[in-house]
This record gives sequence, C-alpha cells and structure tokens, in this order.
Amino acid sequence: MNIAETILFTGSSNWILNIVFIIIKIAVVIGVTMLHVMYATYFERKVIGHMQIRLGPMRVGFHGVLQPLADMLKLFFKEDIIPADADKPVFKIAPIIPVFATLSSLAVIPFFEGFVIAKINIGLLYLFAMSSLGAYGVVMAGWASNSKYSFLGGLRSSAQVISYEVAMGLSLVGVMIMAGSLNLSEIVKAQQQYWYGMYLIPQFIAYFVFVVAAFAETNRTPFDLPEAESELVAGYFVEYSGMRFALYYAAEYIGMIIMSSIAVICFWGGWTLPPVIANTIPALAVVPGIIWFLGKVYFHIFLYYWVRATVPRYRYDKLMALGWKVLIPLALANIVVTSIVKYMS
Amino acid sequence: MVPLDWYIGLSAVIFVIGVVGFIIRRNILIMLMSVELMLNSVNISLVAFSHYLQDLRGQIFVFFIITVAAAEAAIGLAILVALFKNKAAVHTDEITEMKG
Amino acid sequence: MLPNLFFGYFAIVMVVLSLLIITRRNPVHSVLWMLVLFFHIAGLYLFLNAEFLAAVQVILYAGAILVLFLFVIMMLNLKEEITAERFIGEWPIGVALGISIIMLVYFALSKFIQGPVGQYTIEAINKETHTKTIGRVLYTEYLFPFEIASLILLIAIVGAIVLAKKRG
Amino acid sequence: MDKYLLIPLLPLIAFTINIIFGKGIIKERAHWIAILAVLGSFAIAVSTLIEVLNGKTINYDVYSWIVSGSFKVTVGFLIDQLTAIMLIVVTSVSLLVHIYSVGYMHGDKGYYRFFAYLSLFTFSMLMLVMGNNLLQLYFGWEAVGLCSYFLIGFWYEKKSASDAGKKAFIVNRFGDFGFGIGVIMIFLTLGALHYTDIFAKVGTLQGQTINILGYNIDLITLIALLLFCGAVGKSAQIPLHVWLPDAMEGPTPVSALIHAATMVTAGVFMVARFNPIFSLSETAMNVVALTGAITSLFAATIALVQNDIKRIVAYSTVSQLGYMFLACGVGAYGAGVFHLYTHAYFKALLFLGAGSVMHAMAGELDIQKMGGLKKHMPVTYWTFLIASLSIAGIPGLAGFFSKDEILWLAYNHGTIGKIVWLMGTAVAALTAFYSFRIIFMAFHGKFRGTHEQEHHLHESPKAMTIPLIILAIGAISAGWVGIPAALGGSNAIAHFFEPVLGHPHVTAAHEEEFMVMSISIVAAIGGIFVSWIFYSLKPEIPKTLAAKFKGIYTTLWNKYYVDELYGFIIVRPTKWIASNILVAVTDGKIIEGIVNGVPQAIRNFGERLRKLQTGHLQHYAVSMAIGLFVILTLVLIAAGR
Repeated sequence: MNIAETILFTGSSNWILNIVFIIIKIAVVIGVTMLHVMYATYFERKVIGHMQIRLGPMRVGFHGVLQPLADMLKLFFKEDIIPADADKPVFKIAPIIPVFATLSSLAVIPFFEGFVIAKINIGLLYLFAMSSLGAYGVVMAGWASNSKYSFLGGLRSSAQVISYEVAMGLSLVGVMIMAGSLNLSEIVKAQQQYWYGMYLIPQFIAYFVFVVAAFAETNRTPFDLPEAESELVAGYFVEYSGMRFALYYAAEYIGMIIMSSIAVICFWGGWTLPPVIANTIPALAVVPGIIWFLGKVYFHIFLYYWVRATVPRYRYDKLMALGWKVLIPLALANIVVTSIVKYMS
Repeated sequence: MVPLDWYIGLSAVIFVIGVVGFIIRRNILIMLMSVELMLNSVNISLVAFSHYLQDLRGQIFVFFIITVAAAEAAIGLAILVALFKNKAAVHTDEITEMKG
Repeated sequence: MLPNLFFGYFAIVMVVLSLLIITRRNPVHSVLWMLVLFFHIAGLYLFLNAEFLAAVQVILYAGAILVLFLFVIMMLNLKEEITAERFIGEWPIGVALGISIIMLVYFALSKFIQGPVGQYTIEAINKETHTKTIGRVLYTEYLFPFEIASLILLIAIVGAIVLAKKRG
Repeated sequence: MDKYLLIPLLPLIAFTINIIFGKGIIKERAHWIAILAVLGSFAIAVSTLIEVLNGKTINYDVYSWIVSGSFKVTVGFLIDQLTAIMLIVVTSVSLLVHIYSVGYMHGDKGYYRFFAYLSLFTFSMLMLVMGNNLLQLYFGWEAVGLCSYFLIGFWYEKKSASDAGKKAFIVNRFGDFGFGIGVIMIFLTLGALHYTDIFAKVGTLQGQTINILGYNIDLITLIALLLFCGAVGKSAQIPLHVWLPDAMEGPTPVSALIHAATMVTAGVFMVARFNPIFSLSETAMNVVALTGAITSLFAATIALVQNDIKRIVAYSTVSQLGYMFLACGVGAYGAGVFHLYTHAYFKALLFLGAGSVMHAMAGELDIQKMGGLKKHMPVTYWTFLIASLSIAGIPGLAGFFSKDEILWLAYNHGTIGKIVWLMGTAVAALTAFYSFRIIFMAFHGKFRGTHEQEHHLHESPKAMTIPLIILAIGAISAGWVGIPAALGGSNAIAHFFEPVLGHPHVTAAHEEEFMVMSISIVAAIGGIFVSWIFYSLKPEIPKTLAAKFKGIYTTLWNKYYVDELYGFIIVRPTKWIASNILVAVTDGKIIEGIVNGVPQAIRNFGERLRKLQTGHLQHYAVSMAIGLFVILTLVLIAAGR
C-alpha cells in the first residue's frame, strides 16, 4: 500500500464512503477559504483606509460589509474579453493554474489537531511544489496575451517568483532540521517540546527570510513589480477581465493565506499555544485550536496590509539583488548554524 | 500488482518517442525537450526497478539524473541563447557550421 | 484490477502526452503538455512509493527546468515558428527507426528476468519515511557521488552564465 | 667530496661555465677559468701520483648510474700505476697547451669556445683513463672523439677543416664499431664491466671458441682483436691512419694536445689496460706487434718527403704510435706506456714548436719556404732541436730510453720480435732523418719565403715560449726514470708498472743489450748525418734522388695513395649507393612513397569521409539511434541463443 492507494482504496467495502468523506472535507475547506478570501479584500480596504485616515468601503451594507459580494457579482457579470492575437487555449488556462496550485496547497495544511485533508509525509515539499507552479500562471498569462506590458510583467514576475522560491525553500530547511520531519502536523507538534512553543525564537533569521520571500512570492507590495501600475499598467494580467481577472485576484489572496498558514505552522506553533502560556492559564485549553490558528494567520495577513500601506515599491534590480545576495546567503548561514547546533546536542 | 514489464514497456515507449522527437524535429528547443523526455523515461524505469527490487539504488540514480538534467538544461539553453544571439536561428538545418 | 486500470490510464495518457510534446508546432504548447506529463510521472512515482522523488519531480522539473524552457522560448520570441516546417525532410526514417526499436524492446521484454530483491521493503521504508531513508543512503553510501553532483551543478551555473551573458 | 672526483670534475665545471657564460660575460677571460681548473686537476694528479708511488691503489664506485638485474653501470675510479702516469701526462700537457693557447688563440672570435672545448676534452680524457669499468672507458672514448671532432673543425668556416673533422669522425666510427662489439662481447661472455671482474674471469675463456660463418674462432683472440680495432681507429694505425694527418687542420695546440700527446694514445692505454686479455692470445699479440711495426715504418717513409711541417710531425706521431703498439705486441706494455709518456712531451713540444713557427710565418706551413729561422726565434729553435734529438733517440734524452727499451724487449721476443726489431731500428733511422730535415730546412740556411714574411719574423710571446721551455725540460728529463740496468740505472719505471703491466722475462746478457743500443744509436746518428748532408751540405741531392726514383718519390709524396684507394673502394661506391640507391630508390621511392602516400591516402579517405559530416545534428542523432538499434539486436541475438 502506498500513499495513492491509501487515499483511494482504504477498505474496499467502504471506499466510496471514504471518497465522499474526503470530498466533503475538501468542500468545507475550499468554501471556508473562499469566504476568507472575500473578506480579506474587504479587510484590506478597511485597514488601509483607516491607516490613511479614511473610511474605506461604507456603502454596501453596514460599514460596507457586503462590499465583497457586490464586487464578486460585478466581476461575474462582466464581459470576458479575449484579445484577438492571443493564444486562446493558453490564455484561457493561465488563470486556472495559480488558483489550482494555491487551492491544492490547502490539502496538506493542518488547521487544527487532526484536521488535514491529506496527511502526507512530504507536506512541506508538496507546498514548495505547488508554490513553484504559481510562476506558470504568470508566465503563461504574460505570453498568451500577446501584449508588451503583460509580457514584460510576466517575465519580471516569473524571474522574481523563481528567485524567491529558492530563498523561501532554504529558509524552511532550518525548520525541517529542527523538527526532523516534513509532515506539517509533526512540525507543529515538535515545537511543543520547547517552553516557548514556537520556532520563531531559535529560527528568527529563517522567519525573517521567509516573510520577505513570502511577500515576493505573492507579488505583494513592496515587491509588486509584475503589476506595477505606474510602469506596466497592470502587469501580466492587463488583458484579463471579468471572471478570469477575478481568478488571479483570488489566487493572490489564497496565496497570502497559504503563506501566512505556513508561517504560522512552521514558526508560530500552528494551532497550539506556547506551553508556558498554556500551563500558566489552563483555562485556555477550552478554546479550540482553530481560533488560535486563524488568529495567527490574520495577524500575518494584517502584516501584509500594514506593509502595503507603509513601504514603497522596490526597484527591480534591487529586488533581485536582495533575493540573491542577502536572503539566500542568510538562509544558507542559518542552515549551517542550525545543523551544527543540532549535531552538537 | 502491476507487472514490472509494463513499467519497462512504458519507459521504452516514451524513450523511443523522445528519440524520434530528437531526430525529426527541426527546432532545437523541442529537441532539448525530447532529451528531457528520454531522461524522464529512464527515471520511470529506474524508480520501477527500485520499487520492485526493493533497493534504493534506482532512486538514488534518479536523484542524480535529475541533477544532471538540470545542469544539462541550463547549459543547453545557455548555448541556445548564445546561438540565437549570433545566428538568429533555432532550426538545426539552418545551423550547419560543422559541415565537413 | 483497479491498480492495473490506473496504470493503464497513466500509461496511455503519458504516451499521448509524449507524442503531443514532439509534434506541437508551438514550443510553448509543448512545454505545457510536458508540464502535464511531469505531473503524471510524479503520480506514477507515488504509485511506486517514491513520494520524495515525486515531490522533487514537480519542484525541479516542473518548477525549475520547464520554467527555464518557457523563459528561453519567450526570450527568443519565435514568431515565425508558427508557419515554419516542423520536421526535417527525412522524418519518416526517424519514425521507422523508432518503431523498429520499440519492436526490439517488445521482443526483449519477453526475455526479462527479475533480479534478487534488496532490503528496502515498502514496510521498512514507510516505517522510517521515504525521505529519511533516501537521505540516509544518499549521505552515507553515496556521499561522494552526491558531492560530485554538487560540483556538476556549480559548473553548470558558471557555464550557463558565461555562455548567456552579454559580450563585453 | 673526495679529491679524485675533483680531477675530472674541475674541467667539467670550467667547460660548463665557459659554454654558458662565455659568449656574454666571460669572453676574453675564458682562459682563466680553464687554466685554473686544469691546474687544480694537475695538482691533485701529482698528489695522487705520490700516493700511488707509496703503494696505494684506488678502486671504487662513485655513483650507480643504471642498475638492471646483473647489469650495473657505475661511474667509478681505478687509479693504479698506469692511470697515475696517464693522469700526469694528460693534466700536465693539457695545462701547458692551455697556457700556450692563451698566446696562440689570442684574438680568435671563438676564444671562449676553444677553451670550453679544451676543458671538455680534458674532462673526457680524464674520465677515460680514470674509469674502473669498460662503459666508462667507452664513454670517455667517444667523448674525446667528439671533442676531437669539435676541435679539428674549430674553424668550421674553412671547408678543409670541417671536412677533416668529418673525416676523423667517420674513420673513427669504423674502429669504434669493432670496439663497441668488443665491449658487448666482453659483457656477454663474462657478464662484467668492471676491470677487476673482467680480469678475474677472463682466464675462464681460455680455449673457448666461437663459430662465425663456419669458422671456429678463438674467443679471446676475437675479443682482443675487436678491442684492438678501436685502438687502430683512435690511434691512427694502418689502415685507419688517414684521418690523423688531415686533423692538422685544427688549431696547433689541439694537434699538440689531442693528436699527439693524449687522445691518440688512448688506444695504447687501452691495449695496456687490457693486457690480461691480450696476453692470453698469441695471435692477437702478433697482429698488434705487426700492425704497429708496419704502421711505424709506413708512416716514417711518408714523412720523409712531405713539406708541410705539421704533416711531417703528424706522420711522425703515427709512426711513434706504431712503435708503442709494437711494444705492446711483444708484451712490453710497460715500455709502450713509457714511450707514450716520453712521447707526449717531445711530440707536444714539436707541435707547439711548429705552431710557434707558424705563428711567426703568419700561417705558412711549407718548410721549403722557410729557412734561417734560428736567429729570429732562438727559443723555438733550441726547444725544437731538443725535441728532435729526443725523438731521434740521442742518448741521454727522454726518447732514447723509451725507444731503446722497446727495441731491446722486441729483440728478446722470438722471431716476430726480431722482425719488428729490425723494422723498428729502420724507423729509428728514418725518424732521425726526417726530424732533422725539418731542423735543417726550417731553421738553418737562408730564408726562402717572401720579403714581407721575413720582415714579420719574430719570436713568439711569453705565453707560448714558456710552455715550450717546460716541455723541453720534459723532453730531456722524462726518460730518466727509465734508465736501464745496463747503463747503471735501475729502470725504475718498468718496476713501477710491473704490478699492472707485468714485465717480460729477459734472459739475454747486458752485452746483447749494448749491441742493440749501439745499433739504434748508430741508426739515429746516421739518420741525422744523412739529413745534414742532404739538406745542409748538398741540397741538390734530394732533388736528383727524387728525379731518379720518381716512382717511389711520388708514391711516398702521395702517401702510398691510401686516400685515393679509400676514395676508390669505399667513398665512391658509398656515394654511388647513396645517390643511386638510397636517395633515388629507398628515399625517393619507398620512404617518400610511404611518407607522402600515407597522408595522401588518409586525405583521400578523409575527403570521402567528411561527406558524412553533414553538419546536420539529426544525422548524427540518427547514427546514434541506429547504433542503439544494432546493439539491441546483437544483445537479443546473444540472449536468444
């Protein structure tokens, strides 16, 4: 029995039931995530609005609570324009890839104790694999649109994504070494053996590298060069409109959630509380783990908005230099130090 | 259990498709991709052997083959870029400098 | 039965994908079909209990090598490719050669004899997880080849930069 | 470092320094290094001689060069009585010639080169005489030959000089070929290269024969004759004497050092060194004795009529070398080496004197154009006279004692001995005649050259005359170590050599010895007297005689036509073969055919092959795929069986 068979054929008598159960799980996760994506957009506008001393959306519903719904409806009913010179099949497939990749990543994320769709041993590698697919959506969109701006945006974006993937992967190696596993649930559990309950403290360099790389991976400010409005109109998806544009938009926010989740799982102890807190206040045990998990994730999402509201955009060559000359060496040094410490103890 | 023969047959077919692709295509890019195809077909058979013979050596080989494939792709594409800069051609029958 | 069916699906799709790769007029389409093929190969690896290699297949091949291909294709911007002749004039020779080699392999397969099995049974690997097992073998028994592989990569990096950078 | 090693090493160092720095830095100062080196060698040689006189013999290996199984090549030194004397001869004559050359070669553009070669020669000669094994001897043997070639052709712009150099080299090849085979045969039969081993084992060969083309030949005789071949070449004996007179094209100091005193005597040294081998073969001994005697007589007759001063002296050298072989052939090795030793001084003196004359005459060599030089260059005259008296065998001088010893021992050596004694006595008379012919024609009478030459006449510089004086002292006194018992002496040198060279047993009484002695003295004085009559008293007699015996005269004048004979039987056929067969057929057709044909064939093949190189990548790929197909098929067929 291997993984594929375990998932598909456990107990031939009830494998249909099994599949149904898995599908329900997937549906729940995707549904909840999409809801979060909708309100993450609302959340962003509100946060940035307040940071800039304005109110943000206020018209639709109480304080604009229904604004995401309205946006969604608008995008759904907009005309889907395909440029005449575009490579049509590629143009159509391109937006699906990032959504597919980011949604697939959700499969291995443990939201709380025991809740994970696919409990596989190579969870982290799987996440890397999926995030590396993100580049395709960008490149293909840029190329298929057959337009200068989108093409340049696509090239920029893919170069940026590929570069920062390396830094991101290397930054997590330290965590892997400390936990001795690639399984995300076990990484969370491994953090419980320390009184502070999170790798954030010993792996602060890795955390720093990871967060910066995550910003770049999701094409967020200050690394949002691919869609740099002022230079490239809107980057690789300039030719997209309506539903396909919404898919890119959704993929970006799902990406943010995924990156935040990885940060939470690998550095913040996932759904757990640090033992030192849990032991001093035993009453907190009644709070379900999902609350802590979502709280930590929202902190990271808030961080994205905060940075966006504060920091100006990087120049392209500075961006690449930062990735290759600062983050990767830092991550490598972190790996060396971590290995030595692990080997000594 | 799927017989090992099937894997080897699949691997052979993909390998030969790679060989044919390498031979008949004019575009060097596709030829390089055919090479990748061949490498991958070998990988399939190696992993299959590794699984059926319960020996990890095959998978270690695959690991190294992937390494070499990465190096090969990098160098091959770099050569291609250099070639295109000089000749503005990616078709092998347009590049016959080594003709005797 | 079911595993055989699944293998059949994989095999047929993979062969079709391979044929698509070598016949597409547009290299970008070839690359995209290849991407799909790589996912299938990764799936096959999962079937063969090689989860680490499956992940590596996607990360390296799909995430790095193919992106490199796409990149180069885009940089070269092959507009005329769409109209140019795809195959060399003598392409039937190549196809005939390929078919005869496949026939040979078919005959050879009937003579196939499986060798003795080793110590890494599925249970043994699962007990320790695949990644750990492969890592242990790689860093002990195959340490030297591993180091050489790193050297190959270094040379490839230097070579690629030297070849592709602008003159002067 | 031990001092014996320094003896050959100092000249080698001098050579190295001069050849490397001579052209740029040292230039006109080259002689300082060379002379100092030879002086050092000479000093050590003297101290070595004193040690040997006190009964010490040195035999040791310095350095192992090649070791391969039983074959071991070493560089080692054997210094016994023979070597000690040779060391003195070589270093002292070399030293004097070096000093003389400072004056003689002054202003030559190859000044540093000359001294470098002299140093190299000295080194090679010392290696030759000091070696304790055959290969080292062979090395020295060839090295002195090489130096001789360099020095004969020193003025290589002159065609006759470079021709003479080549001639010397080629003629020597014939002898060395035999010598080389002899060395190989000694190693094959005895498995040894060191003298001590060879001499210890050589007895076992007695009576053994070897079958060559159906003839059974005594092994020892064969080896001895092969070795003697080398000696014949190097010491210019019949029939390989032709190179030595021509070698006079080289600078005169070279003639004195190499072609009179040292190198040419190497053959005699070698025969004496291998006396244990030669003594075992009666035939070989007789061959040596007769060759020596015939050469001696032959060269002396040629010398009678020659006009070139250096040529006369050269033929005299050949003649005297024959004398030495004569001595060796009758078993009187000690006497032979004794003569070698005395000869070195008076012959070097003769040559240097001739050089001095040449210096004064601006290179003129013909004695017919000289005359009356006595008053212009007294030092040269007197030293030349002493040398001539010495070589003629006037009692009291060096030549007398050694020559007398040889004749006396020959006389005692049975029938062959009697024959060669007769010939030797005749040679003594002839020697006296032609030696004084030079004296009377060159130094006495009126000057017969041009007025300009007469005006130019002058005594040579100090650097040249001082060596002459020193050599004159040697020419007088060198023989005093061998005053025979019959004259009240002790014949010290014979006893000195006895451990190495043995001493023939002489039973005859002193009376007989006096008789032999008186005959040779009479012959010598007779020769001088006749010479005086012919060239001083009645100068017309030689001309009438020459006219009367025209046939004999021209034969002698043309040196018995040996060169012409060789030209006819060796040089011309060789040239014919070279041009008509080797150049035309072998070189032109076969070798050129192969050399040009093979590349042509490869080229033709390549022309066709490169059609395969289409430059199309796919074509190569297809060939690879076909290869894969073939291999698979073969594997399948192999597995199917």
